[in-house]
Amino acid sequence: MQAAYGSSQVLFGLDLRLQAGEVLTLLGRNGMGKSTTLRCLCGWMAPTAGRIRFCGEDVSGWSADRIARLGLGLVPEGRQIFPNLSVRENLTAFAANRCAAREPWTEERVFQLFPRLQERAANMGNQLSGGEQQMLAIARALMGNPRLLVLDEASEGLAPLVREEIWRCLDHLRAAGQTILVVDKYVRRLIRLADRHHILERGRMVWSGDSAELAAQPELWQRYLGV
Amino acid sequence: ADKVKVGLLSTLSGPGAGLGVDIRDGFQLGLKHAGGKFGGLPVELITADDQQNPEVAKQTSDRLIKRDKVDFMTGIVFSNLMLAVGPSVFESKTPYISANAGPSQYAGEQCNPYFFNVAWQNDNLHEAVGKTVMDKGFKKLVLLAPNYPAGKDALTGFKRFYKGAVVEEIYTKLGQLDYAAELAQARAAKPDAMYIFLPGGMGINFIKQFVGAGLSKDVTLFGPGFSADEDVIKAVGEPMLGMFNSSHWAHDMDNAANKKFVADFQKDYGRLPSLYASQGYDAALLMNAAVRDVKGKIEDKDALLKAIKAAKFESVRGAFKFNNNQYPIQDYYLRVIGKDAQGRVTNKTLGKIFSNHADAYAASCKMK
Amino acid sequence: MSAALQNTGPMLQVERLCKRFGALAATDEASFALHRGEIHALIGPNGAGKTTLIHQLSGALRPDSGRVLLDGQDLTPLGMAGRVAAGLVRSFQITSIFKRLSVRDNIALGLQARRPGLPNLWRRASAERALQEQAEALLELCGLAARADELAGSLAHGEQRQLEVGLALAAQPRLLLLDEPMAGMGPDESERMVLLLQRLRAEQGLTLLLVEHDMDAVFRLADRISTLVFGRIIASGTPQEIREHPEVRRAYLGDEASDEMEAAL
Amino acid sequence: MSPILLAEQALNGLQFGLMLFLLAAGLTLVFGIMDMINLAHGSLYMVGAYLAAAVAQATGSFGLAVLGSLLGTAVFGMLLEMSVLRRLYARDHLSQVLATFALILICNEGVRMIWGEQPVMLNTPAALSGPVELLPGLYYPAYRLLIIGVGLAVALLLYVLVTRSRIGMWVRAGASNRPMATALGVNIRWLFTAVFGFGAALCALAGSLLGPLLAVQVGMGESILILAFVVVVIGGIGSIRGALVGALLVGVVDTCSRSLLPAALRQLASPELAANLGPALASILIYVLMAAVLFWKPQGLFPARG
Amino acid sequence: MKHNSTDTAAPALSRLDHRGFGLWAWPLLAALAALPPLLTALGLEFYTGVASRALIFVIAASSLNLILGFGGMVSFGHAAFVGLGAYTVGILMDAGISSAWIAWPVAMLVSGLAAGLIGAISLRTRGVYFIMITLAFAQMFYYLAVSLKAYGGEDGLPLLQRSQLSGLVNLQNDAQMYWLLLALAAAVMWGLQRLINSPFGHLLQGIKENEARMHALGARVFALQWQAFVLAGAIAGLAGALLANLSGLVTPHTLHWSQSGQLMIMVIIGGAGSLWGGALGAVVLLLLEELLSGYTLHWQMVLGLLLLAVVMLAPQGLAGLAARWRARA
Ligand SMILES: Nc1ncnc2c1ncn2[C@@H]1O[C@H](COP(=O)(O)OP(=O)(O)OP(=O)(O)O)[C@@H](O)[C@H]1O
Ligand SMILES: Nc1ncnc2c1ncn2[C@@H]1O[C@H](COP(=O)(O)OP(=O)(O)OP(=O)(O)O)[C@@H](O)[C@H]1O
Ligand SMILES: [Mg+2]
Ligand SMILES: [Mg+2]
Repeated sequence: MQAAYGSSQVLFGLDLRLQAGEVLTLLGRNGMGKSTTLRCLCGWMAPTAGRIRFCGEDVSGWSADRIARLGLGLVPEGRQIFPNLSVRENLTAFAANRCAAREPWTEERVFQLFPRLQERAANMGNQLSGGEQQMLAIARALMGNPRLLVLDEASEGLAPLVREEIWRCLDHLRAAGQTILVVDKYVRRLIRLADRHHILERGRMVWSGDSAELAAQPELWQRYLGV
Repeated sequence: ADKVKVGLLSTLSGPGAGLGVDIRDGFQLGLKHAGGKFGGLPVELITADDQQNPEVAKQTSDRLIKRDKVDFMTGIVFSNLMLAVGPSVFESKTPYISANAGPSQYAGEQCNPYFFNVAWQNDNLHEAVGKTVMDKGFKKLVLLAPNYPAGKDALTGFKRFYKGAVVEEIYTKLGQLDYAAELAQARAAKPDAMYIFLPGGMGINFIKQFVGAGLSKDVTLFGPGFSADEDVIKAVGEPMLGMFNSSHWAHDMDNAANKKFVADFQKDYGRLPSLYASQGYDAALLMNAAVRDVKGKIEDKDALLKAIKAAKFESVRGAFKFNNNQYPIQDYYLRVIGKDAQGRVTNKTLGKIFSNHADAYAASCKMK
Repeated sequence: MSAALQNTGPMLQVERLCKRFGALAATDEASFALHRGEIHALIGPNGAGKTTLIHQLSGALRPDSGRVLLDGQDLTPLGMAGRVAAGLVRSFQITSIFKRLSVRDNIALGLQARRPGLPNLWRRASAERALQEQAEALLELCGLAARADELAGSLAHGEQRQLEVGLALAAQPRLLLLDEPMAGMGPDESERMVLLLQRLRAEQGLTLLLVEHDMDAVFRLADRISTLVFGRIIASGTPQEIREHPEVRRAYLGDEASDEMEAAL
Repeated sequence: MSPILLAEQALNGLQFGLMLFLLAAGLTLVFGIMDMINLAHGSLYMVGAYLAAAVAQATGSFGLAVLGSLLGTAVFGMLLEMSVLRRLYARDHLSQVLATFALILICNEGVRMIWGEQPVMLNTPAALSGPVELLPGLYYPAYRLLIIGVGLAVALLLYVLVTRSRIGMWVRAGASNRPMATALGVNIRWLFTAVFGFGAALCALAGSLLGPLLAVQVGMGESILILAFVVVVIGGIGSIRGALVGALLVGVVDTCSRSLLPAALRQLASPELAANLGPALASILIYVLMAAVLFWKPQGLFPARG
Repeated sequence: MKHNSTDTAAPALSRLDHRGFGLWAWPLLAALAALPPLLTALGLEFYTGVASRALIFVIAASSLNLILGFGGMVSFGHAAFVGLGAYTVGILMDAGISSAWIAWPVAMLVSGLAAGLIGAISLRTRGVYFIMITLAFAQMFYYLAVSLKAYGGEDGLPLLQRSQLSGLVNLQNDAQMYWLLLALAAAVMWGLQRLINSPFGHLLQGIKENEARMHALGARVFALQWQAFVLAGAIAGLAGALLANLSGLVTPHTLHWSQSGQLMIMVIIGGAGSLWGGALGAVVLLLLEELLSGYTLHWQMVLGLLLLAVVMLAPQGLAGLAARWRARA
């Protein structure tokens, strides 16, 4: 896959494969093309070359809503909460169980996960604190019961306690067989969470491997992630 | 000269376009009846749109005068536009034959040898209704007009001949849409008749709502001719039945010129002519007569003006002559809206209100 | 101004500040003090009222009651512009930059905005040498020199966060309120930001109020920490005191955070 | 002023307000919720009225006329959306102003080419053409009662639709952040087309219902459009409740200023002055009202939540 | 989140700078100055009047461009200031004061004062609310003018003669009037370009881009916007004074909302936020109207289609199109 903004190319021949039930991470410094990759996946951007297959269908060039209906749930960078919808509306408007999950996410379950949201349920999206918005973004994606959950810096701006809550939730999801693609900066925690990892450097895949390998090679972190 | 150039500047777009188009169509029919020639000279007719905007009117009339060097100007519907273009037209010594606009300024102190009005002075129709209402013995009147100088002038003209009681004199916003509040006020005042001066769409709105409010049963509605003309009837239809109005012309007037005009207009344009169309037609006839009388020597301005003033043409409204201020002296008729033989809703002429009526401003005009 | 500087009391004093949104008390009698030249961190769970507090300090929101004193002077009558003129500048939690302008333009605007008096109506701003040099220096400082001619909107998220802080610095603060400056930055950039803030404090004597969830950074930078929970300050003290404060642990830090902190230390 | 007159004027205020609401409702939907400045809203209203007149003339049935106009205008609106407006959502308000201004010119000229310059006829159905006696002595036009009824019904329908239904949420979401709403699986493109068609149908409803009261002529859209904008802005853009309250406020203030103000001034000032000042003041009162509302509430009375 | 990124190519030095005067400006000025004798020679002196009118609208539209294009303040009531300037000249002339040295500055003052008042109230609002509140004030002036019988009401107030600019030019002469207008328009354009490239102009544009940020950076947003609004109002007042002189008549129509709309349309087709946007739009729109209305009765249809084409094909207005074209060449 390749992608470009106007004349400046950002992704250079990226290959990525995600099995059902797997948890995968994309790592890399700022500006290396992680979000761009996700944008291509969810249909916001059309890759300039290459193909994307999802659930057995070739979705390259599909519009974002078709891809979403096929079962992709996105927690985007920068939250993108709808400011003019209340918290409850943000959740219910896009609730769906398209993939017939046996134990679908419902408003109650989401509120159990984020009690803070329940307290603010009647507030408008733009009246939430930054962290609350982030919670809402995750909850909103969950309400769609996606086949593939994509999280772009979902822990940004969350208090440590809540961050841990989210990791635990992802652990749960993983145990329940949810497929997840994560972009985040807390490498240590990701090692515990994910199966496999990819590191991006200037739009190219420079390293791939599983958690054990990554844990064993701290120099990789130093070199590509600055940790 | 080897041809006559006529500049017809009128409102051909926007809400007032219906009126301008009627003048234009009437004028064109007049030209056609004259064989496309005025006094034997081929006519070049240049039509232009004033967009009902004084700025544009001024600009466009300058173009007609300075670039196209027209020999006659005509066509303007609205007085305020006439006042905008007047000075430069007169300065250029181009005769202006007004086919509608008849501002009081040009009838009185600012009268001008180059300005002729073949229609009527703004106040005349109101005066005529005033007299009718008085004659018919109505005693309690409600008057209604928009709040701008022409509206106030209209009611002043009306009251010049109506001396009875006015129980309410209501001024509305120019361009108002809904008249429910005024109608309620009128109903509460229990008048026996009502006079409205509401040009254009305002009149249509009012009449529809007047009938809907059930006032037509107890109150007789009067208006100037243009508020009850064929274009308005076409838009309102049956609810207008029974409305009285005054006019210097009606399509059923019994004279040869008029019969020909009405028949051919219907044939050419598929609708009954309106007041405006008749005025446009007369403007063409007047120009024709004047050019004919100077034997095509339109360069001789003095002779031309004299010929125009003589007004030797066969007007569709019968007798017609100019006063010293070059506004008409003519008869005014009372019309009522009813159904004709074919069942169409249209105006019926009832009789004369004024004979050889002039306007009130002529005295202050210095021209002889 | 010089009289104010001689003032030996705390630089910023927040007294019993209250702000309600309907039934919710976003700040509830919050009081704390900030000393000259210190880096003071404000932590607390999501929705505790940290951003709301910053809004009130910077003048974007009017408190229901309570006072804010800068160098002993009551800030209540001052608008935002007045507070910036007094040296109190903030950054935004949700990036707020001039997206359709170049990075350099962003900084240059920041430099011009707080100048007193009617701005010049005639001289070309881009021809002002001093301004351009200042802008270059600032770009260098916040690590965006290489990106100076890009449109700010086309920077990656992390770079936009850097610019966000750069803009606040352009307003030449004496007291800087930073709302989660590290959010969205990678470890590398966070590290650079930490160094930058330390340098600013050391070189310019800048006083900082830092709201941040990155405990790593907080514990490395802060001289003192206050913890805000449900609009109230429940604890203030040195990093060590806060780390061991049981209530803070329960309400905010949890266990994972201590992992991270161990790693950081 | 007698109680009967007062009651009638109150009804008039209500009716004028609801008449404006019919138009403002569609406007606030497209303008407030989809965030699209659509000056051509008035043109849709005009098209609706003309279509109703055409159908009424062809069939003689007012009911069919309203229905035909609703359908026809909705289709027209959707075509307009698909061909032109769709490209404008992502653009700034200025481009929208220019493009929809161009549409006004085109629609006006188009209507003139088809139906001619003269106003056309659209009249009250015979059954509703007279007044009814509501209370002893209080007569009120039946047709205006119909407008009051329809206005209230539309208000209710819209309120439910916008605030309670998922479609309403989707539209609001799509307007505030289109890519995100798309990424959550909503086909915003078609949704907006449909909503626009619905807005157009509301215009047609206004046009065909008001046609019998007002002149059906070229340019009828612009004069009323300004009033509708005033209503929407007073109420708070995007708020159906605001549009209703704003419409009633404008209706009542306008009616009062026309009926009470001159009388009141006559008590206070010399008749000469009152006669001059009264109507002038009455003309501008709703603008004064709007300026005053915006002075104290810069977001209108009911700032759309968000 | 928009991910169109057409404008990443070729970064401009500063997007806040708007250069608009090159060496070409002098020949253009000379050519424009040569217009009246040239037209007279061709027997087309009527077009001197058209050109004069266009120059006045260049001034008026550019003043609107200052606040609309560079300040983001979409005023739908700009005609009010033009009209006030015109009425000031008319009323002063009615009172026997015909010197332009007095009347024109007073016209600017009156319009500026009105703008000060209207701006102080209107600038509390934003976006569409601002559009509508400025419209409201303009409508108040319009209805006032319509019902003012002493000054002609709807009929308008004719000027007995043009103002006297004694010692400089004879305004009764069309060509001299044109040259004066040309000089004034050039001065306004030059002033505008200095203004928007100055720190004041940069801050104004910054506010348009991101107002909340400008607040937080310590800019006195309200004061800056208000000053720009007053300045634009005063310049519009000047345009009104000139317009009154050119047409010899002041009418309420000058204040009508459709006139405000026309000014806005001029700025948008020309390119809001481009130095030459207002000027270009004024000239193009007036010429189009002049040409089309002489050519077909259905000229509004043609004009509508043309405007639509401009929106679709030239998102930044004609000035933007020109810039793109230059960039490609
Ligand atoms: N809309 C855009 N237009 C032009 N260039 C862009 C745009 N968005 C991103 N870029 C560029 O693309 C590159 C990759 O951006 P991307 O957002 O994918 O990075 P990232 O890895 O997600 O970084 P971060 O960790 O900061 O979010 C960056 O250099 C950025 O400047
Ligand atoms: N305009 C508003 N109206 C109503 N409630 C609001 C408004 N602004 C903020 N709140 C509420 O006030 C509380 C405090 O918000 P604030 O943004 O100050 O939190 P915070 O401490 O900054 O949290 P975070 O760390 O998540 O950014 C939150 O619960 C939020 O929902
Ligand atoms: Mg990213
Ligand atoms: Mg916060």
